[in-house]
Amino acid sequence: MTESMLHLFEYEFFRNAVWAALLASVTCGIVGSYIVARRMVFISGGITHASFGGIGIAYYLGLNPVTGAAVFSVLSALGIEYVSGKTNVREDSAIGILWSLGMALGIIFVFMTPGYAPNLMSYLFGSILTVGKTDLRLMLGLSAIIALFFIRFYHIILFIAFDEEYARAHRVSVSLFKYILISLVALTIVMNIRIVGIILVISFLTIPQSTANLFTKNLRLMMIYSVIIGIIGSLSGIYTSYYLDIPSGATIIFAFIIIFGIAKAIQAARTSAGIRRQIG
Amino acid sequence: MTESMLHLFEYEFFRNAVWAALLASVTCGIVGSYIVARRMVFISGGITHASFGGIGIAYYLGLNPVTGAAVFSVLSALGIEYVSGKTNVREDSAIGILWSLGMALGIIFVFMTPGYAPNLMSYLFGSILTVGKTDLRLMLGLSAIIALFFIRFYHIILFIAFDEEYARAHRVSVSLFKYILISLVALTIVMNIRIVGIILVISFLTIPQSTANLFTKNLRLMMIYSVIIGIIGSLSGIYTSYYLDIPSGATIIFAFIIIFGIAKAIQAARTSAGIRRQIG
Amino acid sequence: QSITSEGEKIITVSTLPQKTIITKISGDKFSVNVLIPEEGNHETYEPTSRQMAETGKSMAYFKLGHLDFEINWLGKLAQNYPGMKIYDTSKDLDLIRGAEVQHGDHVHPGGVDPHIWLSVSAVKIQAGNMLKGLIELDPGNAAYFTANYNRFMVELDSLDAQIRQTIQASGVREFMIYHPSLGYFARDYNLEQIAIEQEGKEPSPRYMSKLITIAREKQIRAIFVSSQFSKQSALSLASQLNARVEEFNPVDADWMENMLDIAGKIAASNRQMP
Amino acid sequence: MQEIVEIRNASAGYSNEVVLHNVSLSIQEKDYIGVIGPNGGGKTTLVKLILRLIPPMQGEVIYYGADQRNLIGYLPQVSKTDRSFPISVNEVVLSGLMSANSGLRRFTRSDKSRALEILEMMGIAHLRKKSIGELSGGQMQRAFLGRAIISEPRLLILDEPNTFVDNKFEHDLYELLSHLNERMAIMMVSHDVGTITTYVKTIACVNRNLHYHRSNIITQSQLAAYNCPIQLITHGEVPHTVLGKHHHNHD
Amino acid sequence: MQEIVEIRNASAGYSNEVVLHNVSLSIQEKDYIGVIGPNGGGKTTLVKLILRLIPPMQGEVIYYGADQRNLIGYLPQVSKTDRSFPISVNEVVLSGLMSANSGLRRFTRSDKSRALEILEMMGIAHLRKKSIGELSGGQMQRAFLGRAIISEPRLLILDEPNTFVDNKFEHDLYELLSHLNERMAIMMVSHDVGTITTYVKTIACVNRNLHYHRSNIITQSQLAAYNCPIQLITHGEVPHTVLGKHHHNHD
Ligand SMILES: Nc1ncnc2c1ncn2[C@@H]1O[C@H](COP(=O)(O)OP(=O)(O)OP(=O)(O)O)[C@@H](O)[C@H]1O
Ligand SMILES: Nc1ncnc2c1ncn2[C@@H]1O[C@H](COP(=O)(O)OP(=O)(O)OP(=O)(O)O)[C@@H](O)[C@H]1O
Ligand SMILES: [Mg+2]
Ligand SMILES: [Mg+2]
Ligand SMILES: [Zn+2]
Repeated sequence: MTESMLHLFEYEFFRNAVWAALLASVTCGIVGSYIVARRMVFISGGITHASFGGIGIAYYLGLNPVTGAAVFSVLSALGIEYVSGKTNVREDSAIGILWSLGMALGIIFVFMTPGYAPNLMSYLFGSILTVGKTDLRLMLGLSAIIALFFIRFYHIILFIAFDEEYARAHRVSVSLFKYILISLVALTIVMNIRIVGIILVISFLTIPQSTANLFTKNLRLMMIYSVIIGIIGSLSGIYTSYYLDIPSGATIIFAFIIIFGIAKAIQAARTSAGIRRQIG
Repeated sequence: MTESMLHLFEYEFFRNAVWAALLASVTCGIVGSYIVARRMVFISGGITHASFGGIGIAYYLGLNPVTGAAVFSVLSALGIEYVSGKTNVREDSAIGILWSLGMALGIIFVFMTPGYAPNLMSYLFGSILTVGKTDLRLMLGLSAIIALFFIRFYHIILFIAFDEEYARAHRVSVSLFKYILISLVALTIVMNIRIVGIILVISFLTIPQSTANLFTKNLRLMMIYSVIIGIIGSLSGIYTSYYLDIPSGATIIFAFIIIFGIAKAIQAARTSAGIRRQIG
Repeated sequence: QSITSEGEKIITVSTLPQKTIITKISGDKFSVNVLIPEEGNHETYEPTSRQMAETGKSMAYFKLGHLDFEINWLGKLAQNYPGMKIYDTSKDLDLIRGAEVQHGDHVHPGGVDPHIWLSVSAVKIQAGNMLKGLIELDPGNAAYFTANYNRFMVELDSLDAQIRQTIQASGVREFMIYHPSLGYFARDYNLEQIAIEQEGKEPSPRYMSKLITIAREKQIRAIFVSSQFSKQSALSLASQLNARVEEFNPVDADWMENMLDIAGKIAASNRQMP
Repeated sequence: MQEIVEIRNASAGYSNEVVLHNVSLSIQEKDYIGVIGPNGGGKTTLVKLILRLIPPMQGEVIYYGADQRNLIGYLPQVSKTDRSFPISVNEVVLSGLMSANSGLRRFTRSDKSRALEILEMMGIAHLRKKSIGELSGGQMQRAFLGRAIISEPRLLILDEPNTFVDNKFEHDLYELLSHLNERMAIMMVSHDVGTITTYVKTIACVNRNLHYHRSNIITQSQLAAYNCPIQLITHGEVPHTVLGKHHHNHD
Repeated sequence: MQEIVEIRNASAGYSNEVVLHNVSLSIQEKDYIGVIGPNGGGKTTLVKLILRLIPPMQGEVIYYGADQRNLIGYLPQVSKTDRSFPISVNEVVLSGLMSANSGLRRFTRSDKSRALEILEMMGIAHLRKKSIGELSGGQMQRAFLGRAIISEPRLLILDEPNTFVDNKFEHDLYELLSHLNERMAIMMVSHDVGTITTYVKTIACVNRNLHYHRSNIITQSQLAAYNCPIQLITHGEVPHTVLGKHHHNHD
């Protein structure tokens, strides 16, 4: 078994997949913890679908759809932040509105583009087994930016997320930070969708974080644990998928869910043991 | 113009589309207000994608995929409620987890089904212009159930949504209500996706509600206004799409967003006039 | 305006190539409305009101046969237009399908590869079905349709010969494709379609490693990909195989020209491009 | 005297901590129990245990009486209010009328006039159509107080009812509670010794354990005898200067 | 005396209501202002206006001094705390150190030991690693108090600091504030007349308008002269029975 595991590394697609799993774990581990803490997991769906508009416009103008998706995702992220900040619309509703608007724009531009319509969705469905070198390089860059940004500004990010009003009272540039953060979130989502596909992105953004959250209530630890759980889950998912000869996206998700289940069981056992000891 | 507007009614597809718009406005107006008030718009994306698993299983077993989707969407809704109730996982994360799980199941079952793979999602997507009679009848039934349920239990629904803990202290069967409600939400979403498509569902579930919320902070009025805004927006969207000969889904969304923009402007003008009057 | 003038007879088909094909037979006797369902674009596919109005006026719908769109939407359309006849152009065709599987108390057939318009031999059968339908709709013009049909058959025979010749001359025995839309084409000309998405399904790592070994063995130089889809995944694989990505449009309106083009691209697919 | 609720040798707490150890308490009709104790002593936990919002880890919580419908009215210490939730002040007060069965019936005209009465009692009748998020801290507390008492429960549990409310209202509130006590039992958590000792009939000291004093005046020596584990309560040490009454011209 | 903040003829409120009409107030170094007024009078609105959390609809709010970094420490009346947010008590207290510029620097060892000091002062040092949602009401209030004072701001604004805290701590807190007042200005909203009149130096009555009294003792006649629009404040009418000191055996 070990032998054939190693032999897989001869294939570039496999090396790339492992890299993609690592980079997705890092970026989604960090960004996902922030998203989960702020209760805005919904943004993953919102950004994805809003960026659809960007693909449509890019296609219509004959530009690179991926660039279109990236630009538009950041714009719609800024739009979400703006709408929920300036009007009294709640964040999840703002996401819903931008989600619809993006898709409507996408449809209209595809419609206006002469000839057979492109399958815009195909731009959003990547597979971890067909990741390209360029994407990996871009992801590496993004991972570095995200890691540095979150390390450098960890506390201010934490404080703003926890109590925005208080941060404003302390005259911190809350809006600036929120705009930067949501842009990073958008980029993370778009980039990861490109390399692992939309389904896996949502898993990477929520399941390891929820698992980590069972054991720690510290955002920094949550980020670290999520990265680790992400790596373990995705690598074991990839290997399982090889041995069972089934698609790796699904096995990675199953691996995450199994890890979550085990963690939940451990935590429950611990708690009840603790209570029994204290009541004794 | 009025003439040709009427002449459109000669087409059955058009009459059906108008019916579909009305029924979608009613169901989504009511259910969407509840969802927006509870800040769980995200559930629309979650249920859709989770029901992918149901379609996959149904396809594998040779059953009717639409029934599979409906059953599975209700099951995953119950799962979301269960996970977020029993573990400390937040609701939006629970939705993310079920979303992933459903898609993973869908992929695996498609993979296991011999022969050329169908696009499972196609079972879920509809267009308001191609609504079938059976779907309309089902929707009519659902609208009736939802309207009756929400009218009959309006206050208890409101109170549980507002302060669950207080309702528990009053020994109301909170869990039962939450399970019923989330099942109705799931059915509404799945049915509406089939008749108007996923993009439109999210619009129907959020934009009229956010617009209504600008003028009222009363859940009942929010529901009523949302239904009305939904009807006005969707009908004018359908007409526009006919005259400009562009897809109606997009024009309905644009109509909603324009109504939202106008409402926002009116509200802002009113507020500043009120302030000027009071300051003198 | 675009709503057809009084007295004109309308029929509806699913895709653009189908329109080209049926027009060969129907000539000017029918106006042909296309719904243009976009493969895999179900989240966003939407006909316009006008297309729907035309569909409503149609005497008949000639369905391609096994498109996801048709499986899921045609039932609804039929409910809306009870007077509209529906013809299945894939009737009597030798379909590529998965094995039948026994599930406890029932058997269900494997999924069908829907890309039947990308094959000359299959289109011949479809044309026959179309002819039958058209005659039924307009018996008065039966002779006209039959003449058109016969002329079209001759064209198809020569097209078939041309493609066969091109493929044979090239010595190509297999080609690699991302989304397997050329299954019928491959069967017609004794080619092996090596699909990355085997049967339209996401590849597993083991299948991927097999694929790469085979591709190296057989010296694959091109990966075919439909121009409607993102090329990203294909590009990444191509770079690993030292191959190129070859785009083709499976739903080009100029069907005959397109078939030749596809054949040409396949014939050249084992060559290293400069 | 009839018993309403009894806690029997119960322990309770949260997943990582057992807060209350083996506490017992019986609440009877016409009781007026003041609950005192240091921050983190477990007062709120005790309240939640009685309300069955948290399950006992050991022991039991028993409700007496055949009709358990309108058993308890409750004022939480902190309400998890979503300030943008679409609910009016009037509806918040009405929500106190829901209970196991009656929650399913519609509100009658008399329910609505009762709500208006309560709103007037709480001095927020003019705000009844506002949404709950548009109230000030004290106004919101009054709305929640209204919600707790509207149903005329057999037992009224108030967790720090004086939070945020101004002095005038606080005074009125205590008078109202004394009045209500004629027909319902009251359990009130408070740090205000002045109040506790003036109005309540008995005192429960909660600090991980519970010590019940059958009187509202406890001396140092009594506390020592009970080995009462509460912190120094020292309100009297703060000298007072009383502001005179002055007129209030509301606009 | 140096001015820190000045409100000049400002009106403020919310989209559907102007709450404060044409108020003016100047806060100077070493000030200790008690803010009193009825529920809904506009005290919290005044605080938010000073903090620039809501913009003046008219008039202006001016900050004086070149260095505006560490201007204000703030204790909100109600903190919109998400109880499951992953942040520890220690981090909440540390968050008081963020400000326009210093928020971007890392916490030093001395910051951390300062936080521990504050936590001890607040009596919650043993809870510092807990997540904020696991605290009781009074414990959480102490954490937020710690957050407000840790940065040694030039002006400390406290909106009902005595909320939820027990008497022992309340007393200690007021002593601490008097001590802090030697080096910073304090503005404190409270309904506790005893406190206001004992500790503060001046009083602001807020009820839609603002009346500033340059003393901490105001008589009925003075109020009448100022035409002070506040409600009856009547704490002294509630008779007190004082509980004796008794020991606290914390486990
Ligand atoms: N977010 C808000 N939106 C709309 N109106 C508000 C809002 N907050 C407060 N108000 C209104 O403004 C007025 C003043 O409120 P404010 O919170 O300033 O009062 P306060 O003096 O602090 O009262 P309390 O003693 O109850 O805390 C009240 O009438 C209240 O109803
Ligand atoms: N949700 C929770 N999760 C974990 N621990 C909690 C939770 N709520 C309270 N605790 C802990 O339980 C203990 C008792 O809390 P409780 O709220 O009952 O105190 P209390 O007597 O009401 O205090 P206060 O006067 O501050 O309101 C405290 O040590 C607190 O840290
Ligand atoms: Mg408490
Ligand atoms: Mg206030
Ligand atoms: Zn295809």
